Amino acid sequence: MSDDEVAPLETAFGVDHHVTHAELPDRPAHEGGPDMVQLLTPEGERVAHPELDPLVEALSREELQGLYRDLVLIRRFDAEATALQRQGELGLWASLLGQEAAQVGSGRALRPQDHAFPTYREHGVAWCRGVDPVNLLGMFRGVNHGGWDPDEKNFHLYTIIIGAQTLHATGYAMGVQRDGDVGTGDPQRDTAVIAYFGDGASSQGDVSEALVFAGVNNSPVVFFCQNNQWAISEPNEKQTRAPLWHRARGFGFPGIRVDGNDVLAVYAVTAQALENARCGQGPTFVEAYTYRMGAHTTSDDPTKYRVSAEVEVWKHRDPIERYKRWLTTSGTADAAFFEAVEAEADELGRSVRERCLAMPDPDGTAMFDHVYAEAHPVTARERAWFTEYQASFEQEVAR
Amino acid sequence: MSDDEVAPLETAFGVDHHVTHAELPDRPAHEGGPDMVQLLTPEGERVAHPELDPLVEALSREELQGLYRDLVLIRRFDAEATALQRQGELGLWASLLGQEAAQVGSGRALRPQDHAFPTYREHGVAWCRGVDPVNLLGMFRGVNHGGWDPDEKNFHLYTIIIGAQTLHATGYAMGVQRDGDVGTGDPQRDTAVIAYFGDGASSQGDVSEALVFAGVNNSPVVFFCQNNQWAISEPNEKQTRAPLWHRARGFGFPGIRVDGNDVLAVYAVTAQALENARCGQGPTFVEAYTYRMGAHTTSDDPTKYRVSAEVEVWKHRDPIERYKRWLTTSGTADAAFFEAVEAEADELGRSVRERCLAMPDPDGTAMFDHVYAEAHPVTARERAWFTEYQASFEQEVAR
Amino acid sequence: MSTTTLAKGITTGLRAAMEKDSRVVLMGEDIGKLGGVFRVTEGLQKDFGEDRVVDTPLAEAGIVGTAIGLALRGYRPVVEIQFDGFVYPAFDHIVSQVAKLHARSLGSVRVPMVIRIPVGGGIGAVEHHSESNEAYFAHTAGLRVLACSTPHDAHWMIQQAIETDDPVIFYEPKRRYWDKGEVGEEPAGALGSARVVREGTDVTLLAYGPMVKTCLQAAQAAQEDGHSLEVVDLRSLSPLDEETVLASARRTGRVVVVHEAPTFLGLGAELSAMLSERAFYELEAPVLRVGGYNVPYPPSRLEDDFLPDLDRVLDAVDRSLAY
Amino acid sequence: MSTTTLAKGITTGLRAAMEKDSRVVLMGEDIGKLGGVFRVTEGLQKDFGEDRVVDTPLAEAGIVGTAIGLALRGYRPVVEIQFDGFVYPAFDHIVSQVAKLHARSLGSVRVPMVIRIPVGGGIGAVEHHSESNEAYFAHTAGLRVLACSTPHDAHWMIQQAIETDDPVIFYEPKRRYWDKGEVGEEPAGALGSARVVREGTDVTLLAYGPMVKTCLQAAQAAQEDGHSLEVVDLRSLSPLDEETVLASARRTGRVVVVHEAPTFLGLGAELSAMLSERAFYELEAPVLRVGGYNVPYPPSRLEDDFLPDLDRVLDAVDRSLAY
Ligand SMILES: Cc1ncc(C[n+]2csc(CCOP(=O)(O)OP(=O)(O)O)c2C)c(N)n1
Ligand SMILES: Cc1ncc(C[n+]2csc(CCOP(=O)(O)OP(=O)(O)O)c2C)c(N)n1
Ligand SMILES: [Mg+2]
Ligand SMILES: [Mg+2]
Repeated sequence: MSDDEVAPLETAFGVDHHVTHAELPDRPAHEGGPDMVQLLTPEGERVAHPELDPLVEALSREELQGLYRDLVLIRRFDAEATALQRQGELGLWASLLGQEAAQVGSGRALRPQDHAFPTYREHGVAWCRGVDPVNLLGMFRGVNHGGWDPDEKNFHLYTIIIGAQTLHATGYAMGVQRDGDVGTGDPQRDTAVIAYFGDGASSQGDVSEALVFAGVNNSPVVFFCQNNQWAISEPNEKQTRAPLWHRARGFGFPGIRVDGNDVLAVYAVTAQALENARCGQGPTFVEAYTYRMGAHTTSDDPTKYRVSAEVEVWKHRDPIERYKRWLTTSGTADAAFFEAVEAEADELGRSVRERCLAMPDPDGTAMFDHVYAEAHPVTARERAWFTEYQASFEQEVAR
Repeated sequence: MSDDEVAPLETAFGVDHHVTHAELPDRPAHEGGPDMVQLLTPEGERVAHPELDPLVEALSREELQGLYRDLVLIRRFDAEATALQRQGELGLWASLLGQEAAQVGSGRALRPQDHAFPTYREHGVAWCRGVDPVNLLGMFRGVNHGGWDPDEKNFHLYTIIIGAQTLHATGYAMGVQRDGDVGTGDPQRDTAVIAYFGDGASSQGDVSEALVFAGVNNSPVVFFCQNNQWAISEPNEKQTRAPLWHRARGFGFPGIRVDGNDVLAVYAVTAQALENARCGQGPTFVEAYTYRMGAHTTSDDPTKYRVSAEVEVWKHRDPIERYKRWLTTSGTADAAFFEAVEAEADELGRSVRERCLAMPDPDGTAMFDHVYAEAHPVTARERAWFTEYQASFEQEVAR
Repeated sequence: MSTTTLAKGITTGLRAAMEKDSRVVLMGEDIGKLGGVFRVTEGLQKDFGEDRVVDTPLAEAGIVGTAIGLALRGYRPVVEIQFDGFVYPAFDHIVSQVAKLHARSLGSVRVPMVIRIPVGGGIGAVEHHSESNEAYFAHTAGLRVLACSTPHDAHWMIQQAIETDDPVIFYEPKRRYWDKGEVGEEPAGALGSARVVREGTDVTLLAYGPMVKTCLQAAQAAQEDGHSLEVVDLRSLSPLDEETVLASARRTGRVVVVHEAPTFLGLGAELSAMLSERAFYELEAPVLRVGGYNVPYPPSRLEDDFLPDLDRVLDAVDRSLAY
Repeated sequence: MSTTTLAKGITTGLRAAMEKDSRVVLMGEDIGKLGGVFRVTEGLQKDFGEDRVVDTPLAEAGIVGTAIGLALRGYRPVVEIQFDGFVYPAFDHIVSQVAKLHARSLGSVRVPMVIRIPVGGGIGAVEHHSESNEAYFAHTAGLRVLACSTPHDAHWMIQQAIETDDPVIFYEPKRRYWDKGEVGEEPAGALGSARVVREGTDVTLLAYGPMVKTCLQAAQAAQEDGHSLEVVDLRSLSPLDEETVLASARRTGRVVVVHEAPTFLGLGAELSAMLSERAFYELEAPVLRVGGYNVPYPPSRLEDDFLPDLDRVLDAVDRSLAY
């Protein structure tokens, strides 16, 4: 997929739609193309960006260190979850390996009053929002379909139906508008919504409809697409002929591609997009160009469809390594800090494992709970029947 | 809706996506904007267009006259159908009044082997394809749901579910590719597909998905959007924040806006787009900028939602008047020709009316026909029951 | 007490709900200035503004999907689907999200949404405008499905639907929109309840929506033939008011279910199965079903042949009595 | 005669159909290099090329919608829906187009499409991966609905589904994908036919897909208790093979229907209604239904409580015999 195809028909018509680009470090298409915003090279060198630099410079040393801590801790959590799955403690796990910067960068750009609508892979965003990561394991362990109250940390439930959450996010943002929580100038009040989705999801009609509704209503929502290059076994070319960030324009709002493995760039781009949303400037489409380093889920076998050389290339773009280098060379953090984070990660891993194993299986009657908010005769009757039926076994066992 | 909004975020990021436009006659946004392709002004003056002029110049005098004949005859047919509805002979009618040029211009750009997938309003395209217009009345009269064989004239059935046909057209085009009927260089063989849809339809996920599939597969399909400014009572602004022809770019292929009331421009643009498709250059999105002069359907009351001043403005852009002026001033047709067409129209009206009134009501058992292509016990049993039940009444009456 | 049409009964019900609760928001295609193709929302945008009566883009998944988001923000969206046959693009959001979010969130999230659907045939319309798709939604756990049949119920049931914290599919019998009736001061029963609308002793007719009137006419006609038919308006299709249905079935011993939807796996199937499970020895005859045929809804010139009418109901009554 | 898994039975069936007719085209998500998440299409893209085994964009409406277009061009598309819960975005195209195009065109157009759906629970999956949604499609006129339960039927029924000019929803019982069995030289019956898979005299068990095995196990267990159960594999859910079902019901006088879908308006409802209509005097007991509860499919740690199992089937058999 090339970013710079020329439009034969439009040219034939004397209409030149070729997009003109401002100066950004040149980069071949397979590395995200010349339009990709990058603040850190894979080698950890800082690239200047006049518009975005102030956003990064506003971050304190603690905040900058915090981003690193987030990256490392969530990667550790993820590794632990993968291990738990291998040991049969989880039925499935969807690893975020490689996408930490995209998630932490965007997650940390959110304000407390903002709302995030995730797919099933946004463990890093959940972490930034303050959701206890153990709660993320419930659905993968099979003890529930969603183990947290979405309104507690403004982090909504994981959505498995691809793309659906983009409409929920847009509707939520329409609610924010009706509440008058946009453009008041009060930084504690003005609210943005962020919708996460993948490159594969971009094909779903739901996602395009979300762009339509958000555009028409000028709603405060950021569409955050993690382009991790793969939708299970299907590469980008099976989903789109144009770079995904181009999608937004035709729906009436801006799109931007950011290096998804560059936590600073993701932070800055998302912060700007969210701020525009809060101010009443409407939606933005952010494509975070990243890579799924692992399998789609623990059920998947990527050797069937992709070559290891590709994975090798992306290893050199690792989001944590690059940020660590910059923290070091810029003197923002030292070895002691890195060690402390390592220790904290070990502790997190241990605690997560322990608490996962301690998660109780729900009682069978739980399946009748919350099907309806108000009394329902069929549920009530079936629940009663089930309870009695279960009891009859226990009696038998007792006898 | 303005065509030239500036993208605040992208600008903030130093990325300028503002599309640059080649020189075209300047035109305010509410008249289609500077990018709209026009070959005839509303006053009937020919506007030069170096790329498209050869396509028009290749038309013979008979063909140029034929376009006028099409415009007039289909308008007359449409008026007759509206009258038939008023007199209770049709349950409903969806008038094409005002959109004749968009339909005739695109319909005449098709080759015999091409395929058209309409909405419910493409009477003009049906006419160009050679479908007997009386057959279009069947579903509106309530005697069938679709009264012609789609493969006879390569004109598919009317589709009422908004947007669905765009996917059918795309899949059909994928079939054309598999048949090897693209890019052979044989003008009798290379085949394009055209999908008609409205401005309102552009919001449906189906339509965006069709753009995805067509883009990814580089399929020979032209998406022909008749932007008649209204989706029942909803104006363009309720459907999109960006001009519709901008939509295509983000899906990886060109879009173009053409004056939908200018039959020559529509013809040339569509012919070029179809030819690109046939050659293997893939899809094009054509937005024909036009106006629905009448009600949405005979059930609709447009006075509830739009002002007559708007309709007045568009009367001055009438597709037939402008073309007639050009035919006259360019000496392509004379009064005798116009009179002959008028007479032919009268005759068509009379014949359509006569044959509509003669359309028989189907027998009740028809509802069991063709539910399944192969024998089906439930249908068979119900049909038998129904027949017997009907007969019991007739016996009663006979007694 | 006032006399009004069924359509206007819904209008006044919506208006009352909107006045009572500022978080009630109407969404749909053409519901603003036009007032909806059936004029059910007429005047509401003028009075409540464009933020509360929203002309949405033409995309049903988008409408229901964004309504979910609004519900999550604390709003109570009332969605209008323009015609029955246009609900399917939103099917995924209805069955996978609207129906399941409350359970998925272990009760922390509610989706108090009403999806209004003008339903059924009999108005001479083109394809997709006359369908009866209630079985799909009634089979879906997590949804409530209501069908009103009179101006009174229309007025009150729409308010009950908006008030419940559960999502509701609300069916409006489009060919009865212009039927007039009185709207009283109180609902005719709690959410979920059926109602015996005519008492009788020989056969029970179970119906809902547009077929209630047909069954009442049939009962009237049967009376002249000396048969006493009881007519039950189910009002709620999910859950069913099994007790009211059972009580009537036990009284008469004979049941005919009438609906416009095809009988194969229609509501009649569930009612028949339930009755034979719960009143096996009390039924004198099998529960008989009168419904649409198992064909796509036919062109309008054939709809009178397709739709159950007085004669077909009476034919089934005769067959039931023959057992 | 060869021994293979149910999944591979479908693979070989697809391969045979593709060899026989070059217009058979497979479409779906991840069906190419990966061979599908269940590996049912493994090796087929390699052998038949990317034009005939198409990795589509991630959009179910788009897949079915474009498959319709291919069918109109004369192809015979076989669509794979990755999991049961992902078919709903395509629901509109299935019920409003696939099911209706043949009738709409007065017979001039055919839509010989197969939509393969791995169905049901029991594999410990997350939400939306274990649903049984056959009732939606069986209630839709214009579709045929099949469910296979053995490698033999998988192999042959998929070919029959591809061969018929009618559109088919083809259910594959995902938790039986890895069960082995013999594939014989001939189909076990014509398209649409049910099959008595175990003869018995006391009670008839009606089942399909994954529940056939469960019922056979129940019959085996019941035999030890001295009860003789007949097991009928319905194989076709629409149309039902009413004659085979009736014959068995008449022999035993007692019927239990078993499926994973919730009972409310599930296939059991139709079977119960049909049997009481057609064999009212021959039934000794009401048709009893054993199915999923009327709740969203629960988290996997509860699925054993949700899914009908041998004990619940036997419990219903006992209740039936008690009449
Ligand atoms: C409607 C729907 N169809 C299919 C699936 C199965 N599925 C789960 S994840 C996935 C790929 C998603 O790819 P992408 O959007 O790129 O997200 P990623 O997994 O790469 O983060 C598919 C096809 C689904 N969950 N929902
Ligand atoms: C899925 C679906 N939703 C709603 C409708 C009802 N409806 C019929 S035409 C129409 C407006 C269509 O507008 P547009 O696409 O602009 O086409 P136009 O009628 O203007 O030609 C609507 C909402 C429908 N037919 N299908
Ligand atoms: Mg991806
Ligand atoms: Mg329009």
